Amino acid sequence: MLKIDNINLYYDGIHALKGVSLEVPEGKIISLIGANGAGKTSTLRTISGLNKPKTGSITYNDQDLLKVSPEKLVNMGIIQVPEGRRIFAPMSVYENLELGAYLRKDKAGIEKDLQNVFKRFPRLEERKKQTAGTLSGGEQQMLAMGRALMAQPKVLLLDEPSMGLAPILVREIFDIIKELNSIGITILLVEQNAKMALSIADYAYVLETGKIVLEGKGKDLADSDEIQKAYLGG
Amino acid sequence: MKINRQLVFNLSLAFILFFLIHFLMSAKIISQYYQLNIYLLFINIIMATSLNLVNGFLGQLHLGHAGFMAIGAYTSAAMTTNMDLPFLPSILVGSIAAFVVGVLVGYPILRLGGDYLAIATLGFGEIVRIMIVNTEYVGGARGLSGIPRYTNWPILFLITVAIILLIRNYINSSHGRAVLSIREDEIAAETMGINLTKYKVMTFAIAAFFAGTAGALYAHYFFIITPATFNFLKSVDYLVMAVLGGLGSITGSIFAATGLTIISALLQDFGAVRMIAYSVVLVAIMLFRPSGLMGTKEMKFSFLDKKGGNKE
Amino acid sequence: GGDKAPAEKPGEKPASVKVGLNAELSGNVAQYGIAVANAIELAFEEINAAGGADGIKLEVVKYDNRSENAESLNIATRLASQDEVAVIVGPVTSSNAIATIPVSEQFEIPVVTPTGTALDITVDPKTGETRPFMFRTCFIDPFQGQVAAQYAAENLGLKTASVYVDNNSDYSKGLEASFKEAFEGFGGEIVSVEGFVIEDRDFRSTLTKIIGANPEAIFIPAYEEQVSLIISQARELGYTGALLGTDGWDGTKVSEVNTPEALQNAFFTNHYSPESTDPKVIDFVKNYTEKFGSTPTALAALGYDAAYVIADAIAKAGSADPVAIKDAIAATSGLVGVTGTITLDAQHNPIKSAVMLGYNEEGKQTYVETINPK
Amino acid sequence: MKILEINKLVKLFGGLAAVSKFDLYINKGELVGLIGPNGAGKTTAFNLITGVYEPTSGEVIFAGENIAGVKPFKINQKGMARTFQNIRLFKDLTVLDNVRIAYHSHVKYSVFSSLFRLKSFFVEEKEIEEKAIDFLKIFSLDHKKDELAKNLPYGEQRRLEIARALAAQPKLLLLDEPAAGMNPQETHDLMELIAMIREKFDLTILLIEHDMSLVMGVCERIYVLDHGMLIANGTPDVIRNDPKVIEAYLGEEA
Amino acid sequence: MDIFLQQVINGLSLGSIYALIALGYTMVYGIIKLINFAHGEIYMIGAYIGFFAITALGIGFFPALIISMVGCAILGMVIEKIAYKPLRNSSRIAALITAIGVSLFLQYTGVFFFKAEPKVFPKILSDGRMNIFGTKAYISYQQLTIFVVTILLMLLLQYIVHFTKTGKAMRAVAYDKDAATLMGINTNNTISMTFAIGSALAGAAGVMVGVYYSAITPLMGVMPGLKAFVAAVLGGIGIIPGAFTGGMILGLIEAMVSGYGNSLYRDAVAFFILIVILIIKPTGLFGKNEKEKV
Ligand SMILES: Nc1ncnc2c1ncn2[C@@H]1O[C@H](COP(=O)(O)OP(=O)(O)OP(=O)(O)O)[C@@H](O)[C@H]1O
Ligand SMILES: Nc1ncnc2c1ncn2[C@@H]1O[C@H](COP(=O)(O)OP(=O)(O)OP(=O)(O)O)[C@@H](O)[C@H]1O
Ligand SMILES: [Mg+2]
Ligand SMILES: [Mg+2]
Repeated sequence: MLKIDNINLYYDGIHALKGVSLEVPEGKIISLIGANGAGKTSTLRTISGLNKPKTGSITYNDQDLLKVSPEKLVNMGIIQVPEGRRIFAPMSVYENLELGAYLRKDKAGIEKDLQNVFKRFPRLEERKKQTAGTLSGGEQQMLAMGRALMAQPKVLLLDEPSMGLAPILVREIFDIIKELNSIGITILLVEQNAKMALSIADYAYVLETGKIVLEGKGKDLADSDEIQKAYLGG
Repeated sequence: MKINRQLVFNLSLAFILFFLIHFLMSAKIISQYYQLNIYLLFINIIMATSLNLVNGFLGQLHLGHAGFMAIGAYTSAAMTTNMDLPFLPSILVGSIAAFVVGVLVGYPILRLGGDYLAIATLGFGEIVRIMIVNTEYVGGARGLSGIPRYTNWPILFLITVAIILLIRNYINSSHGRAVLSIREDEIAAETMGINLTKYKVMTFAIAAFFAGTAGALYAHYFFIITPATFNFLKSVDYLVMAVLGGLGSITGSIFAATGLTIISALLQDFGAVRMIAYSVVLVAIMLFRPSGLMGTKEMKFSFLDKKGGNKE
Repeated sequence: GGDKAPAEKPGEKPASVKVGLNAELSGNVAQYGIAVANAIELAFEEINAAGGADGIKLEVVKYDNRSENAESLNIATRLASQDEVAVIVGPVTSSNAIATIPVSEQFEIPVVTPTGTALDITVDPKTGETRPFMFRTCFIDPFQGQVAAQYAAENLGLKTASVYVDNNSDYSKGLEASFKEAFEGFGGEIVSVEGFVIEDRDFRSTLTKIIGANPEAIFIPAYEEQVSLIISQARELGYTGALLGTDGWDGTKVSEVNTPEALQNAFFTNHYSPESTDPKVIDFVKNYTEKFGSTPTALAALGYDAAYVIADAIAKAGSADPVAIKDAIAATSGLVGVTGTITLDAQHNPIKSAVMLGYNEEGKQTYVETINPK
Repeated sequence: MKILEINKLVKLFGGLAAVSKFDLYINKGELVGLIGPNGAGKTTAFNLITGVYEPTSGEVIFAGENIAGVKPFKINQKGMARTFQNIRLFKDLTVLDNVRIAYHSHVKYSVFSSLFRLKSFFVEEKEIEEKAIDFLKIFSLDHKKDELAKNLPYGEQRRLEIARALAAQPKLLLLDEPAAGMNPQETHDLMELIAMIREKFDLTILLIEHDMSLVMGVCERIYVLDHGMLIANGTPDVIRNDPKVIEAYLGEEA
Repeated sequence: MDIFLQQVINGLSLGSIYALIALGYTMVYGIIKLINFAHGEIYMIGAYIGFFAITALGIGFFPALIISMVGCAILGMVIEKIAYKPLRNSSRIAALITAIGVSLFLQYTGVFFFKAEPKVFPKILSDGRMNIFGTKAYISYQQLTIFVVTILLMLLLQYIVHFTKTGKAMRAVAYDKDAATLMGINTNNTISMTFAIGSALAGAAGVMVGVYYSAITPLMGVMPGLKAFVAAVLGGIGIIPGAFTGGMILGLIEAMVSGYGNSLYRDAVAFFILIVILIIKPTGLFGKNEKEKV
């Protein structure tokens, strides 16, 4: 279980996360929703070690993650698919996937996972030689996910995977998320698209200006008046 | 018209400074050697602020500013020394020559981006220098000597203050904001109706004009100018001043030019270690203040703003 | 402003006099500046140890002009106005010395360049008048160029030559002109003139071009740093003709960089030869080598002589007044130095003879002969 | 009256036809949507219309004049302004300056007048500032006029970008995914804002958006691009039920 | 004809020196987008390390080359840690100024410790030369060595950057540091590595040039550094084969201007051609002429 306890994060004096606590139990989908600038991305970046919190603790199966370097985190299977996809645009699709398995040494295992990724996203196999930067938005999102899968994730941190995608792709992405969860990957999902995010979440948190203001079962939150008003447009 | 207190205050300060130094010089309290450094300082201020116009406000990396200084220096010095023409028109012609070259060169090369522009401007500066090296009329590599010492304190001071004011006026106008927007985002600026070529070339050429003025003043104080004086390292010196002061801050350039000129003069006594010390200072300042002493801010006397001073 | 030393009453002898040293201690000709500065230091130590210049102690105020013109002017101004020295030695190279002319006039202070050989240093080319405050203790370029040309034409019997000149230096340019004139005067032909700039390290392309014109000799009036490379690259390209040079060749570099074979048929004019048997020279070479660990070059020798010229003048003037010292320098006559006997002429140039040096089978500098120009 | 008309517009990137033979028109006063899958060529179409890219072939007729290949700043001066999919504010300038810059093409005083601070400078500067503040008020950003643009939260940056585009006083406004990264509530507020400015400034608007609630809610007509080609156009109701659009873009349960 | 051939050889051998320095320059630039002005000075230090290794330890050319490369690699990493790393998130021009500072620092510490006077490099490579196809044009074995080594290093570098895992990591870091971190790449080590390789190349160049020109000085890095930078830009900065080609072209231009025109205009012509090429092709010969995707 991934556990975040009372995290405080500052950006040059801006207090971005104000005592955020949340739990991501093994095998579940946990959603984190909230308005722009609420601190969702900051939370994920802190978990991945890209931001250093001033106080608080992050543990994974009781191991203190704040003492672990970002590379080690990847080795432990905590993998993030960052906001805006962040694929390596000048490199080929294939090289992007290779970099996903950067720390792995098992050649055979890598090859097997590569085939699995291609099976899941046939479009990527078609385009494996293409420069990643010229893929369409949806394809890039698939690549970002595929790249994360190459690292053999145990916990997948997804930051707004549906952003800027066509409606048809949004549904596809959510289907993929459910499927990944069904094969045992734990998921922490950050989304603007609250409706979809709550519908697939086992449990969800609502972040507002750096604080968790609401939490509960996905379905319960989706039905609550507050959420309806603030995030689902009435 | 509202009264701008900052401006009035700064100008009064400047004129107190003028008379103070003037008095100290004519009473011979300031020795010739210090006087020489004061002259150098004011010339450096013109160079640093005008370079800041391109590097700081326009956001283009320009590494050949000494080339324009050379054009101004040689043109004006050739007029006074070889043709016996008077000083003031020669400053003007020197500056205009730099301006014209600025337009001619700026027009094709300012389309280049980032480091490619940097190398093109560097190349331009070197071409100017080499052309002078090969022009016997102005003494070739050995330099032009016997230049009359026409630059005096009132002329230097007035021109420097005028240039600072003009640069400030340019920046604090709709035209100046167009320049700033190019620095921030060229594509957005262009789709907001700003003619990139026009503003880039104009700003570059204005900076060249002032560098030409500085060159003319320099030539007529130091008796001799050589092409080597205006080499690439000189451009780097001015770049350092502009960056240390803060790209996008006129007052920053003034402070940095002052500071570095003083440091150079003081380190004179330390022989071989001088340049080592200078380089350490350089790196240290950059590490501690990566955006320069002033960033993009201007120094203001905040007490003057209290009663609704007109901000510009 | 600096505090003024207590004003000397005319006629009253000061206890000490400040001598400014404006030298190339860093930058591209630093080795010359350092050699000269060392020699001057040595000379003043000797003079002070012997009780000073007629009892007046000499104090050196030394600054680095970075081998730059503007900085040389800057330093001269500083020495004259800030430190209030009575006389300035240096700069070492002609270009830098020329830059300080206005200071000598503005502050009425004598400037003695030990090694600036360009004619214009002491004579205004426009008016032909001698510059009242500028002096030198070395022979001048026209003389040196003439000696080199004479040696090529008469002693070596050559008919054609190319000139390869350092375009940055007054020294080199001046020698180009005087060599050309003299060589043509001896009936020789200059087949080409090419130039290089001080930053150059690769001379092959220009040398290929020069060699293409088939000259019997290449005259290279330049400094050792470039000359040593030019010689080796010329030989590498298959050139076997004579290589001729001037005092800028002096030093250890040419021998170190080149094989002895490359240095055969290479000669240069100089102010003195450290092999000389003159006891004064032997002493100087010994003391200098002891103190600084290397054989003194001609530039060091000239620096040494300049120091003695100044000491002599200060002793004669018996005052710290720059104008008095100036007059005394101008009157220098028959002073025996390590580079010959120094008498300044009306144009403030010493009248001396030159030596021609070459290289032996081990590639070391060796004395060839003394030349008195025709 | 047609304010914008595009005929057989083509843009090739190497071998890829990002936009191919695209036809579109917009009448004065209309609010038209442009949708399509990712990579369909929508943003490229915007870039072609605003002059950021030069078309490979085809015409872009704006207010009766072919502007294909004309420089962006000239097109802007003819009365067109836009926002960007990835926000492109002048980050290190203040909110007020961002808006004042957009006003640039309407400034009449010369460089000379600004250098020597002639009367025309002061008169016009005052007017520019007042107008800029008026625009900021509409977007409730006037209290942040002295903040640097980069310090605004994302939603406010989006609004500022629209304010900036409006300050150029365009006849035609192009918005590229204005609701990207906004939650449904924020999107809803944005919809109202767009409706309001359209009224107030008598604007014609072309809009790219993936949020169907917004597109279907405000647009009068919609064009659908796929692989650079037009696959459908018509009213929201027509589009919603077009099988080609459903297959390529909306997906089944739309 | 013989003279022309000789000029081509002169140009290519000068060009291979520029290319050799430019390779390291361009590599560092390609990864962290920093114009590492100190590169020319690392090359100078490389020459001195080689010099002291040979004179003090009495070892041969290849061991000296290796020692110098290792020494420079360490120096490069140290410089990166102290002077560039703290500025990674600052403006690029700030890093440029520190690079200039570091370059001055190395030059003048060099002057301080090694003295301004040139040091004469021991002759440890054959002085021999050979005749080209029976013409009067010569190529020396040293020139040949430098030329071959430059080509080999270019190929090696190209291989490292494009086909090894480290190289892929470098390119990933170059493009997006955070995303690279999320792949488990240690960005600090990768950047250090880049500096190490780039500086080692500079070190190699220093020793070879020391042997070739026989004399080294603390300021010897200034002009070649600048020229190598020009070469890198000419070829398209950040592109390894571009640096090689740029170096060769620059060398040839210089040789031809000196040989058939006036050598005093050599640099002016070279810069002029550079500017013209950039105006026609704003990202250099091998650079992709990409318009920013909006
Ligand atoms: N690098 C940074 N420097 C300074 N402030 C930052 C930085 N990154 C984020 N912030 C600020 O921290 C706060 C939280 O930002 P964060 O990106 O975590 O929000 P978010 O919930 O992910 O928003 P969005 O929905 O827009 O992605 C915001 O106010 C933002 O402006
Ligand atoms: N500058 C460019 N160079 C090369 N290809 C480009 C360039 N700009 C766009 N493309 C390609 O053109 C196609 C259309 O891109 P465009 O950005 O117009 O799509 P879009 O419809 O706006 O998609 P999205 O909804 O994801 O923003 C894509 O395949 C894209 O990769
Ligand atoms: Mg976010
Ligand atoms: Mg788009």
